Amino acid sequence: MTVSTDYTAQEIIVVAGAKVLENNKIVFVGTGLPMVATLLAIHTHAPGLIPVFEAGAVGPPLKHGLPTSVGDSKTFTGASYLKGLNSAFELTQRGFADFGFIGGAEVDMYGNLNSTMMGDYPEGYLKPKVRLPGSGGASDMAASCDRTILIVPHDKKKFNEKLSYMTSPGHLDGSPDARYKAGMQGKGPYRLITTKGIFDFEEKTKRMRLISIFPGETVESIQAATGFELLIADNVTQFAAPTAEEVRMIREEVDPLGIFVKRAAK
Amino acid sequence: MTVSTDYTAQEIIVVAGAKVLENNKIVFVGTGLPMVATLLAIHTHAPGLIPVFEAGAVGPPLKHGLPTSVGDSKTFTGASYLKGLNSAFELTQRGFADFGFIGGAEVDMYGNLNSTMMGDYPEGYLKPKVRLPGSGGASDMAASCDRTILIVPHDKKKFNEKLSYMTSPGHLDGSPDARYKAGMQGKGPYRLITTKGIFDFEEKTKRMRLISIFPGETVESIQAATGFELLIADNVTQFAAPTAEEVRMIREEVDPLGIFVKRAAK
Amino acid sequence: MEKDAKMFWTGLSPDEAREALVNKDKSMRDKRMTLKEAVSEFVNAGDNVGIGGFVNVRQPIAIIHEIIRKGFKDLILSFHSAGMAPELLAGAMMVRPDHCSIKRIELAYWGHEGFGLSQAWRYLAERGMIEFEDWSNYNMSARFKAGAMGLPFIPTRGPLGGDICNTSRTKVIDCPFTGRPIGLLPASNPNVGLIHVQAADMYGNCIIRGTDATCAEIAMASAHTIVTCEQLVSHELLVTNPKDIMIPFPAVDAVVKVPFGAYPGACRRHYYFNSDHILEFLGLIAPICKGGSSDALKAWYDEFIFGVESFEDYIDKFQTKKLFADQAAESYNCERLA
Amino acid sequence: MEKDAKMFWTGLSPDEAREALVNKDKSMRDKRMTLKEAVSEFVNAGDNVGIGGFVNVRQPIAIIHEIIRKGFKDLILSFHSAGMAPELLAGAMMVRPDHCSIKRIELAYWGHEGFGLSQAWRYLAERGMIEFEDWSNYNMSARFKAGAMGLPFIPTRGPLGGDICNTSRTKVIDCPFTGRPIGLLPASNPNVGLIHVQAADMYGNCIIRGTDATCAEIAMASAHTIVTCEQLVSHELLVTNPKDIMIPFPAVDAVVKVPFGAYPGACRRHYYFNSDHILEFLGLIAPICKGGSSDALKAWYDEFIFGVESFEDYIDKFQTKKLFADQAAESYNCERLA
Repeated sequence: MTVSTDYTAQEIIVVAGAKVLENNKIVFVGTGLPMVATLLAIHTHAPGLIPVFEAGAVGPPLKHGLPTSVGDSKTFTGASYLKGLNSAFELTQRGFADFGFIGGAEVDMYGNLNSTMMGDYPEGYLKPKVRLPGSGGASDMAASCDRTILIVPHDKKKFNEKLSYMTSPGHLDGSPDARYKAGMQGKGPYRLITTKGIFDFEEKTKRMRLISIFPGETVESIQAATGFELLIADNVTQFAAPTAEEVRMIREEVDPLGIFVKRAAK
Repeated sequence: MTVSTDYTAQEIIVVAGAKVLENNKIVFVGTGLPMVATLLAIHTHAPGLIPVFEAGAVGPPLKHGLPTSVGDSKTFTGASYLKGLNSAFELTQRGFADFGFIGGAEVDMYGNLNSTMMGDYPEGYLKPKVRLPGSGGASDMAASCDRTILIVPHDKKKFNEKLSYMTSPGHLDGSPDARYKAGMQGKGPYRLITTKGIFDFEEKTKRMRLISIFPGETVESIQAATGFELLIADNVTQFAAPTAEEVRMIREEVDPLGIFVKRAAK
Repeated sequence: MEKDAKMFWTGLSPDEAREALVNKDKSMRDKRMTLKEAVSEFVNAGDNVGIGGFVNVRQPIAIIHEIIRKGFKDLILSFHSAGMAPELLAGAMMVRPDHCSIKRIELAYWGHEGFGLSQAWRYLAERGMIEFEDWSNYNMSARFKAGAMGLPFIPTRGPLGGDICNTSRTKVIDCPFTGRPIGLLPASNPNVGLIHVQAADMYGNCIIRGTDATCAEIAMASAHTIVTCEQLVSHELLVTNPKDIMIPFPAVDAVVKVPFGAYPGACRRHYYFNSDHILEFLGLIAPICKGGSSDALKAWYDEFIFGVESFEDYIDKFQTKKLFADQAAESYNCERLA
Repeated sequence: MEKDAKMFWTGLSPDEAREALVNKDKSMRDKRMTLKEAVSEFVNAGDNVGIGGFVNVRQPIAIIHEIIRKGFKDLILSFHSAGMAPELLAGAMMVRPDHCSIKRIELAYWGHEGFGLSQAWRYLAERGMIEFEDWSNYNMSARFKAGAMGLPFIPTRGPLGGDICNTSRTKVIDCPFTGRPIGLLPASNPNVGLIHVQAADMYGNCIIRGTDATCAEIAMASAHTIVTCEQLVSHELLVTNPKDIMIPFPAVDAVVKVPFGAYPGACRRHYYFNSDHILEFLGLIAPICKGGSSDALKAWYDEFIFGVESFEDYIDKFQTKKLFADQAAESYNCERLA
């Protein structure tokens, strides 16, 4: 297959995100790129993927295109269940979501996410340096989906030893059974997709581990853009650049209006 | 109005029960005679009475007649809300039910009710002398309706100092704020209707107090049929016998099939 | 009673229930099977069974018949208010104790409202033949809801003040916000939920008309759920108005089309109670409780359950005009153009 | 922060909320009034306001316009994820601080998803102009649900492990059944709930299409609820299928027919987002956050809110063909015969 020559950072995230999703599983989809990746997965290798949106829709076929919101009318049509937020989160807390797919603004080595604030904490909580939108459903997905897939743009300022605020708990301090002891459910962060590669969390230490490198990056360049020491998998792979067909699908079929995948300036 | 000459004990309970209900209030209706009394009230002085049934229906017009069950299809048609048991009880716990209307098999002087078992308790709980159906929604109504109206056939064996089992708490031990201290809501038993008269619960002691005497009974005959000392209101009244029209309505319009109001043997 | 004992969970514990669901195949696949297959696969000795419907409304009677036909051992029944479903199981235990046994019941009410009390309940309880745990309707519904929500407990006011607190696993705590007492009820996660609905698709999406009772909660809470339906329709039709769907497909394991599946109880939009048949059956139980012979009851089971292959054969024993009359009675309750 | 302080309740405490509802006239009566009357009667200075909808879907925008027109002081906003509703209130506070002030927000998310971040949120928070308390979507929905259930709290797993536990009034206890930690969230009982729905009758029964969001819970939890609706229909039509009713009449105090009442947000079956108008408005807020002039924003409020008498006049400012286009876009999402 022809390799794309003009794919963007967002587009490779979408392609990588789609590939992590498995057919016939239930994925609780956060707003933004997770929606795009989910739709791409459905259009490609995972037609039986079952999306759940926090506003209430379970398993809509998404035949009317990419939703602008997780409460979009496009998520309601043909859904197999449609109530409200409590119902969507209750079924997740029960164990119905195999995957949770969330974005964040800051991440640490254990896959804990921040989407609340940047600045001094706790002193600066009520007057933060940068105020972010807040958890939305992310912390609920983090607490109750079986496994979570995280998306964070790769940037040294966002990959920190210590988060400004832990909005969505991942593997907490990485200690054995930390999540279980905290009363949480699910196995926690499964994959992290950044603008530079794909990571898992090493089984014993729960530390972020590079498993696949995006084109143009190296282990060294990725480590250099990370504010803590990464683990590197033994068999780290080179992630193939998106194909021209994948990029065409994103641009023409999945997000033709550029709602979440911004068009590169010509 | 002509007085009925052949009304039954059940029929006077129904008439008295209907009269206690106030127009434009919400009443959570238990199965049996409370349903008949509610329908009679709607057909007479309380057309704006709003019945709630524990299976889920709120405010049905009951145009298709008396339900056989609080989950009867006749309660669903034209209802202003219809979900399930959790919803009905949640709105009651919230404070939406002005009245709760419940029957019981045994009552004490504080309006606590038993509909679980007769026999030794706790030793005999798992092998009772007489096993009754169980709480149903009665204990929930007792805990959360603003005021409750009780119906118990008058019988010395059923009006006891100590209940075999307290299924539906009334005024508990009668001590000040007993219900509040127990975590309950609502004011507790408001009226008790028996086959012999109508009772309230004296404000200070919360003890059962005779306020109205059914035809053919006296203060003495009622006390004699009661296993504890009754309070007697200063202004105890004689309850008028049901009118022929009231009895006709019960027999021909409200419960023509004799579902809950049994026909006297000819 | 169980107050000081270590917590025991009927059915699955919250952690077990979570684990079972996580490991389950939740894909959108064809789940149609026969009632025999469904009961054989999902109802096992010792199981905690969650029973849907309310008293004699939309109870899973066809599934109960099949369970009796197959035979059942040490079942633990959980329901709020039920009528014919436990009555049929108990009657089977009375006539075929070798073949059928109930071990324990967690309930709010067992009786028949306008059709009278349950004599079978008195028979089993007063002879000390089974364990049981009293709750209220809201208590049981809330316990299923807690199970459906993936929580170990749910708070309610319901049990406060009375003896249900003392004979059940309720825990009363002081609310950490208000300081006032509040009841905490342990979740119920049955091994298998039995649900009858008006319409389903082959994936298990269910539409319920009239009261939802606590059917969705039972289905979501249970490790497995068997659904029977009056109408089995295409997925496309079923999802026309997604908000009509009360149980989503991942909560369901078996879908069986069984018209009259709640009969002789009632089913909104389909049929009203067959009072005669309910009263006739209850009339066969009563004499045994007073020490009479169980021959007539046994004959009833032999004719209507053990002597037939399927629930369809049972329904076939009714006069068509009686079935039509019960349908017509329900049409009166909720008139609609065909 | 508030962790060691004595519990404080925004809006009503559980006991106050109970008392308010018990004393309220819950009869089935005509509750139609104008938006001016409704806001004047039920929205007061210092009130805790529960905002329905989800981000820019079915938010009560018309009610928000009227609140701004009237002026508001020290409001406490509670919502899960919201977009234009708080944005309009915050923008009003930015241009008319004498007339409009938010004191505190309890929220999960304030932003616009595909339409971008909220600059007003950054403006207010980064300058320390308001109090706020972070929760998650499920946390806020569950808190409204606890309020609607008449409970002082509800358990969830949601806040465990993270900082929401530390900056909110969450209490973490060891589950008395399992021994594992569980979060307890305090109920939310706002003084007034603001809800936009697709259809209502004059008594306040409401039908909601598409997501219910947490609107029913907010309406049931609040001391008073204002409902705007796209269609005001007869009671008889509204109750044709009682299961479509998501909010029952006793939970509602005012019913106002306001077509396009969630515009420029979307409303299932009626209209899709007017993205241009949302982006245009957001574009007026952004420069101020960077120290620019608020003149353009002020001009917007003067033209679209302060300069008109009613929400109908605001809608009248849009080109008919744009309104029709947004209706057509929604028709595409859920095609139906008229």
